[in-house]
Amino acid sequence: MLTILLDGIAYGMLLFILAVGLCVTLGLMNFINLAHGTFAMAGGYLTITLMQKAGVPFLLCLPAAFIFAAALGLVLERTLYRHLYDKTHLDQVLFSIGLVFISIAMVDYAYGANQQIVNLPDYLTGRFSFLGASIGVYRVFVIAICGLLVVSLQLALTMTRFGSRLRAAVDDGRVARGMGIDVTRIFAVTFAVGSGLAGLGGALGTGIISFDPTFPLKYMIYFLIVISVGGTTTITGPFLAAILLGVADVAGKYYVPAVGGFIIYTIMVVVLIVRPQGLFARAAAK
Amino acid sequence: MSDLLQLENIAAGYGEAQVLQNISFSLKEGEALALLGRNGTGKTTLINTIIGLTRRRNGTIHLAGADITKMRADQRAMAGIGWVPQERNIFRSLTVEENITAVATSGPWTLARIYQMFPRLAERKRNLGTQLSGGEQQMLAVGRALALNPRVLLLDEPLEGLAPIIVDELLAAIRRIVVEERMAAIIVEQSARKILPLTERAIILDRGTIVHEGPSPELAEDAVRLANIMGIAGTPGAH
Amino acid sequence: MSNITSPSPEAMRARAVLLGRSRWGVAEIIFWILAVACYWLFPTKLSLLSEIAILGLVALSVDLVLGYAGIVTLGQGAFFGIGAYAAGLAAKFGMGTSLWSDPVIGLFIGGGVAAVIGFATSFLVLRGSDMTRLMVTLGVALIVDEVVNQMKWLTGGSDGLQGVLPSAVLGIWEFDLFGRVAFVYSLVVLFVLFVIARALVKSPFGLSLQAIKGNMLRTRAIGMPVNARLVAVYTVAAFYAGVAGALAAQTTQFASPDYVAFHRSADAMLMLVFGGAGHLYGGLLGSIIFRTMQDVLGNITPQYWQFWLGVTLVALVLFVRGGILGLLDNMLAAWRRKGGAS
Amino acid sequence: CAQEVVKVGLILPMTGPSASTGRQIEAGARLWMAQNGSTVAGKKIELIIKDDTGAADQSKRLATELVVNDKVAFLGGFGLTPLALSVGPVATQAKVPAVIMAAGTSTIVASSPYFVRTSFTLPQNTAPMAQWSAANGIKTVVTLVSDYGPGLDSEKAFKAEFEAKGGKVLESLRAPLMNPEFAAFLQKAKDLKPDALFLFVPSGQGASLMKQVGERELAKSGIKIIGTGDVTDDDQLNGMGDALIGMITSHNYSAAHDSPENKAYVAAFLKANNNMRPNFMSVGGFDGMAAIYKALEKTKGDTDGTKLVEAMKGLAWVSPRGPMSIDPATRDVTQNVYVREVKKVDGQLYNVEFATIANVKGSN
Amino acid sequence: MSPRILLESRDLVKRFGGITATDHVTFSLPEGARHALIGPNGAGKTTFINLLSGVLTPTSGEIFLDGANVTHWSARKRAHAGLARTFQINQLFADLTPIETLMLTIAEREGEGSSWWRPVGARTDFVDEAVALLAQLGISDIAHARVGQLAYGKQRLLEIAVALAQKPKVLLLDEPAAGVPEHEREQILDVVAALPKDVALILIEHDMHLVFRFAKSISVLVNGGLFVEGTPDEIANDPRVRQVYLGEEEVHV
Ligand SMILES: Nc1ncnc2c1ncn2[C@@H]1O[C@H](COP(=O)(O)OP(=O)(O)OP(=O)(O)O)[C@@H](O)[C@H]1O
Ligand SMILES: Nc1ncnc2c1ncn2[C@@H]1O[C@H](COP(=O)(O)OP(=O)(O)OP(=O)(O)O)[C@@H](O)[C@H]1O
Ligand SMILES: [Mg+2]
Ligand SMILES: [Mg+2]
Repeated sequence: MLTILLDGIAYGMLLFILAVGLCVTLGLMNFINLAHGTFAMAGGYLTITLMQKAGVPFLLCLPAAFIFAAALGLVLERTLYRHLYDKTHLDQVLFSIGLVFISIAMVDYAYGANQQIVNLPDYLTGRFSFLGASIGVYRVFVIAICGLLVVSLQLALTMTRFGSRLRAAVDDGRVARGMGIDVTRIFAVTFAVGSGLAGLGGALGTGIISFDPTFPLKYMIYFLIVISVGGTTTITGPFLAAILLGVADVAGKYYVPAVGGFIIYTIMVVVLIVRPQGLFARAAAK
Repeated sequence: MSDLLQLENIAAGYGEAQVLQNISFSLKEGEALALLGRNGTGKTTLINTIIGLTRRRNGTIHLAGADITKMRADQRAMAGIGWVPQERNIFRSLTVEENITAVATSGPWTLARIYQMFPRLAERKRNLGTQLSGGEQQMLAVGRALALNPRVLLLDEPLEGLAPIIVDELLAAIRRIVVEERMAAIIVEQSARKILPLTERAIILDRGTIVHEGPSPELAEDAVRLANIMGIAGTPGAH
Repeated sequence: MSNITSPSPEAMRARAVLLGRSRWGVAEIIFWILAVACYWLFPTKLSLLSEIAILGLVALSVDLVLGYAGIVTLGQGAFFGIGAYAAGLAAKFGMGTSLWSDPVIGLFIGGGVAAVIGFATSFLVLRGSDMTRLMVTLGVALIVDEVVNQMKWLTGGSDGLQGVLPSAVLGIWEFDLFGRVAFVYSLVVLFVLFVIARALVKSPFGLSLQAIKGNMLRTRAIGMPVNARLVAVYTVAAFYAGVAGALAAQTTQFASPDYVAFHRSADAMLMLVFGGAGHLYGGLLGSIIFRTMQDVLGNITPQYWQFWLGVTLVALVLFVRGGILGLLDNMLAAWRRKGGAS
Repeated sequence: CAQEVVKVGLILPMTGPSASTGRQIEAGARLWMAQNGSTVAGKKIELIIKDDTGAADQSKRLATELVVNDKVAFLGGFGLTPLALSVGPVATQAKVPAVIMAAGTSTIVASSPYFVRTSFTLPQNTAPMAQWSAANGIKTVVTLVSDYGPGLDSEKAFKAEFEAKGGKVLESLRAPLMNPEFAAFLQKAKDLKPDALFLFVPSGQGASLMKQVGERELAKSGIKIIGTGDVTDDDQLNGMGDALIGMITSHNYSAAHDSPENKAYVAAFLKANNNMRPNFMSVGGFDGMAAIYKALEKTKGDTDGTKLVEAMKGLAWVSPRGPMSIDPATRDVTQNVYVREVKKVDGQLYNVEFATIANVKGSN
Repeated sequence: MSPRILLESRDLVKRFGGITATDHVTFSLPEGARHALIGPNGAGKTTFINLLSGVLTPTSGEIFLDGANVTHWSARKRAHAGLARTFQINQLFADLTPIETLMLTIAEREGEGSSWWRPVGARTDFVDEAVALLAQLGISDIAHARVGQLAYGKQRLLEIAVALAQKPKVLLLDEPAAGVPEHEREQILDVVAALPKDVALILIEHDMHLVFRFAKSISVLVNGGLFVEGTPDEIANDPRVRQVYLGEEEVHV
C-alpha cells in the first residue's frame, strides 16, 4: 500500500523532472516549445557519453548536463528561437517540431537507433525500508532533487523582481521594452535556464529509463499532460499534478489493471474540463 | 544647448508603411509640449518613434546631448524616457503593485509617492491588471511611467477616461512635476482646451508632418486659428 | 422619405467586393485541373496521390476547426480512426456483397459515426485556452486509441482490422492494385467535400467562425450563439475526418490502431500549418508538399529524411509568414512589383 | 552485356520507435549479399530499402509501389505484425513472395499464400521456456507481457505449456505497449510471491524493463526472472548491467551461439557495422536473403512468384542461429530453440546457450 | 399612464472577493430614456453595464428586460431580446473588415447568421444597410480595410456602428467617445440621438460637455451604490456631486 504510494510519487517525480524545464519555457514564457524533449535528450546523451566513454562520475554529470543543455538552449535561442516569440502558437509548434525532427536524425546519426543505458553508481542503487515499505534509493534521490528545485524556482519567481519582469515581458513584449525591460536578455536567460533544467531532467532520467533518438517524441505527451493539468502559471502546480498523475497511474495499474491505460488521459480530460486553466493555476489569473 | 530631447528630420512608420516625414523639434528641460492633431495623423506614431517602437527610416534623436537614435526601446527607457501608452497596456498577469515595481528605478518617484498621488491604486494594489476599471488602468499607466523616474515623460492621451475631478488633479500634478522637478513632458490630447493652458508650446500634426508649431497661449486664445490649423469644422471649447 | 432609391456607388462597390470573395479564381481552377491531370502525369504514384488526397481531406477538416474557428485541435486523428474502423467494419461484415460493403455507403457510415462522436465530444472544447483545447482534444484521441486497443474482439487490437474488402465503387469500379480507382475515387470525394467546405466558409456561418476566433466577447454581445456554432463546425469537421478515415480504410483495405494514433493528428495539424491555416487550400498544399517531400527524401535517405524535413519546417517558419500559401503570396507580390517596375 | 536484374524490396521501420529493428535487418541482409555476391543464377540482385516508419498504411503503399513500379520479385522485411498483415493482400494479388524477417505473431503466414517466414514466432520461442521452468522446480509463475499481439501470443503459449506440465500461472499481467513505467506491475508480481516472473517485451524495450526489475530487487526476494530472448536482446544486453547475470531466457538466436557459422557471422557483422552486435532481427534479414537466393537458384532464375514460393517450401540450411528450414506445409520457420543464461564472457554480457530444443515448428 | 419600463435592476449586487463593485443598485429605465451614468473612476459603472448585458453574473439581485426576468440569461439571449452595448475598451474583430463586421451583426440580428450555403454578400439588403451605417458614422472610406490596422478613433466609431446595427431596444454606451477627437464626439452623439424615440439609452461618459448635452436624466454612482439621481440641472448644482466627481469642471446645462 505505502509502497504503491511511494512508487507513484516517484513516478510522478520522473514525469516532473522531465517536464520541469517546460514549466519555464512553455509555462512562464508562453512559448509552445515541443522541442523540450530535445534538450532533455541532450542532457541524457551527454550523461551517457560522459559515463560510458570518459568514466565521469554520475553526480558530476548532472551539473554538466545542466550547463550543456543551457548552453545549447542559449545558442538556439539567440539564433533561432528569438525570431519566434511574436509568431503564433501554431508557428511555434511547426518550428519546434522541425527542431525535434532534426535532433532525432542527428542523434541517430551519432549514436545509432538503439537504446542507450547507463548504470548508476552503487550508492544510488538498491532499496531501503521506510515505515515497512521499501523504496529504491534512486527514487528517493530524485524526489529530493525535485523538491529542492520546486522550492528554489518558486522562490526565484515570486520573491524576486525577475519573475514579474518576465511575466511583463511575456504579457506584452513591446510595451515591456518601452518600460525599460530588457526583454531580449530576460528571455535569453529564462530560455537557457529552462533548457538547462530539461537537460538536468534528462540526466536524472537516465537512471530510470533508457534513451533512444525518438525520446523527444515519445515523452512529449507526458510533458504536456503534466504542464496542462498543473497549470502554467506556477512551478508548484505541475509539481503537484505530477504527483497526482504518478500516484493515480501506478495505483490504477496495480488495483484495476484493465483500465490502467486510461487513467492518466481521463484525469487530464476531466481536470481540464472542470478547470481549464489547470488544477493548481493561480485562481485569479485569466 | 539645454535641449533635453531633440528630433531631427525624423521619418518613421510601420513595416512598409511610412507614417511620419520630416519631423524636427526639440524640447527643453522643464518644458511641456502639447502634441495635437486629428485622428490618425500620427501622434501615437511619433510618441512610439521617440520610445523606439516603430521602424525609423530617417533622422536622429538626441536625449540630453547623447545620440539615442540607435538605441533599443528598453535602453531609451532606462536613459530617461517614460511612456504612457494610448491603450494603457497594463501588464495583465501582474498585480497593480507588480506593474509598478517591475519597472521601477530609484529616484524621487517611489511606490509610496505614486500611491499618494493615486490613493485608488493603493486600495487596489493586489488586483491583477485586468481587474481594474478603465480609469484605474489609466492611473496605473501614469504611475508606472513615473516609477521609471524619467527625464522626459511621453503621455499619449493620459486624460482619456478619467473623471473630471481626477483630470484636474492629474493636470495639476503634471504641471507641478514639470515645474518643480524639471521633467519635460509631451502630452498628446484630443481636447486642446484642456492642455494648452498647461503647456508652453504646441505642435500640430497633419498627415504625418508638423503643420504648426508655436506657443500654446497664442493658440489657446485664438480658437479660430486653432480650428483652421487643425482643419476642424466646429469650434472646440465653445458652447 | 422613401427608401426606394437605387443603391449608392459605395453599396455597389461593397456588394462587388463581398461577392467577389466567393468567386472561383483562376489559380483555384488551375489547381483542380492539375489535380486531375496527376492521373496521367504520375501514373506510377497513384497510391501516394490518393493518400495525399486523403491527408488533404483531414487537413481540410482541421482547417475548419483551427484555421477558421480557432480551436486548436490535436484530436482529428481520433475521428479519422473512428471513420476508418466504422467503414472498415461495415465492409468486413458486408463481406463484399451486401449494401454495407458499398464504398459510398461506407463513407457515410464512417463520416456519420465520427460526426456523432464529434458532436458528443464537442462540448469539451468550448472553453479554455489554446493549450487547454490542444490537450483536451489530444486526451480524447488518446482515449479512443486505448479503446481501439482494448476492444480486440471487434477491432483486432494492435494487429489491426484485417479482411476489409469493400465492393466496387458504385458497383462498377473495382479497386485495382495500381490505385487508379482509389485515386479517382479519393479525388472526387475530396473535391465534393471541398466545394461544400468552400461554400461554408464564405457564408455568414463561415464569417461568424472567424469572428468567434477573433473575439468571443463581442460575438456574444451581438447575439451570436457561439457554442452552437462551435459545436456545429466541430461536428462537421469530425464528419470530414471520418470520411477521410473511411476512404483510407477502403483504399488500403485495413485499419490499424496507427490510424488513431497521436501522430495522425499531429501530422494533420503540421500539414495545415505548413501549408497555411485559414485558407482551405493551405491544408491541401501542405499535404501535397509535406508528403511528397517525405516520399522523395525517404527514397534518398531512408534513415535521415527526418533531418531534411525538420530543416524545411524550421526554415519555413523563420522566413515566411503563413506557410506555403504565405510564401506563394510573397512571391506573387514580388513578381508584381518587378513587373510594375519594368 | 546487360545482366537481368532481380529486385528485392525490403520494407522496414528505419525511423521511429522500431528503427533499431530496421537497421539490424538491413545490416543482416547486406551482409548476406556481401558474403555471397550479388549474382544468383545469372541474375543480378538489387536491394531496395523503404522506410515505413512503423505505420501499416505506409507498408502497404510501399509494397504496392514496389510491386507495380519497381516490379520487385520479392518483398521482405516487416518489422511488426500489423505491418506484415497489411501487405498480405498485396502479395496475394500480385503473386509476389513476401519474406517475413521480423514480425512474430503466429497467424501472419496463414494470411497469404505468398508469405514465408525466416524470423521466429512467439509460441515457438516461448514454449521451451515453459518446459524448462516446469522441469527445473518452478511451480508458480506470474507473466508480464506487453499488451499487443505478440505479447498475448507469448502469454498464451507460456500458460498453455506450463500448466500442461503441471505448473500454475498465478496472474497474467499486461503492460501498455508504450509505457516507460513498470513499477505497478513489478510490485504486483513481487507481492504475489511466485517462483518465477516470466517477461516479454518487444525488442528495444528490454533495457527499461530490466532496469526497473533490477531496482525492485525481485531476484533478492527469491523470484527467478525468466523470459523470451527479446528481453535480453543482444543489441542492448551489454549495456543493461550486471544485474541481469543469471537470467534465463529461451530464444532462437544468440550472438554467443557456438558454431563456426555464427563466429564468422558475428565477426563480419561487427566489422561492417561499426561494432554493433547482431541480434535476432539481423539473422532474420540474413536468412531471409538466404531463402531468396536459394529459391532463385532452385528456379534457375525464374522469377515467377508462385514458383519461387514453391521453391522456398522445404528449403533447409545451416544459419548462424543453427539448423533451420522452411516448413513446406505452413511456409513458417522450423528451427532449434535454445535455453540460455546471461553470463559475462570476456567482460561482456552474453546469452550463453545451455540447452537445445531441436526443430521447433513456427506454427501448425 | 406611465411609460413602459424597458430595463430594470432590483437590489443588484456584485462582489469581486472583498470588493463590492455594485452595491444594491435598484434602477429602472423607461422607454425612450436618454440617461447618463456618471461617477468616479472605479465606481462600478462598467461593472453595472456588464451585469445588465450578461457579461458578468450578479452575486445577488435581479434584472428585468422588457418585463422578462433575464437575470440568468446569457449575453447572447439578451442581445436577441433587444439589448446592445458598446465596450469601454474596443472589442472588435481585428481580422475582418468593417463591412464584414456589420454584415455579420445584421445577419445575426435577422437570424441568418447560421446560413451556410449562400455567400456573405448575397443579401444585398444587408449590404446596403451596412454601407449606410458606415456612411452615417463617417467611416465609409475604411469599409474594406482590416479593422486591426485602423487608427484608434476609427475603431471607436465602428464599435458604435456595431451596436447600432443590432437595432436595439436598449442601448448601453460605455464611454463611446473616449479616444474620439473632440469635434467628432458630437457627431457620434448625434447619430445616437437620431435613434428612434422609443429606444432607451444609457451613456457612461466622463466628458461632461457631452453628458449634459445628451442626458435628460442622470444617475451618479459612487462606490458601487447609487449616490443621487436627478435631472441634469439638479446634478450640476448638487454640491456633493461636485465634491466627489465634478471638481472645478464647468458644466453647461
Ligand atoms: N500597426 C500599424 N500598422 C500599420 N499602420 C498603422 C499601425 N498603427 C497605426 N497605423 C497607421 O498610422 C497612421 C497614424 O496612426 P496613429 O495611431 O499614429 O494616429 P494618431 O494620431 O495617434 O490617431 P488617434 O487620435 O486615433 O490616436 C494611421 O493612418 C494608422 O492607420
Ligand atoms: N474582475 C475583477 N476582480 C476584482 N475587482 C474588479 C474586477 N473588475 C472590476 N473590479 C473593481 O471593481 C471596481 C469597479 O470597476 P468598474 O470597471 O465597474 O468601474 P467604472 O465605474 O467603470 O470606472 P471607470 O470610470 O474608471 O471605467 C473597480 O474598483 C475595479 O477595480
Ligand atoms: Mg493615437
Ligand atoms: Mg468603466
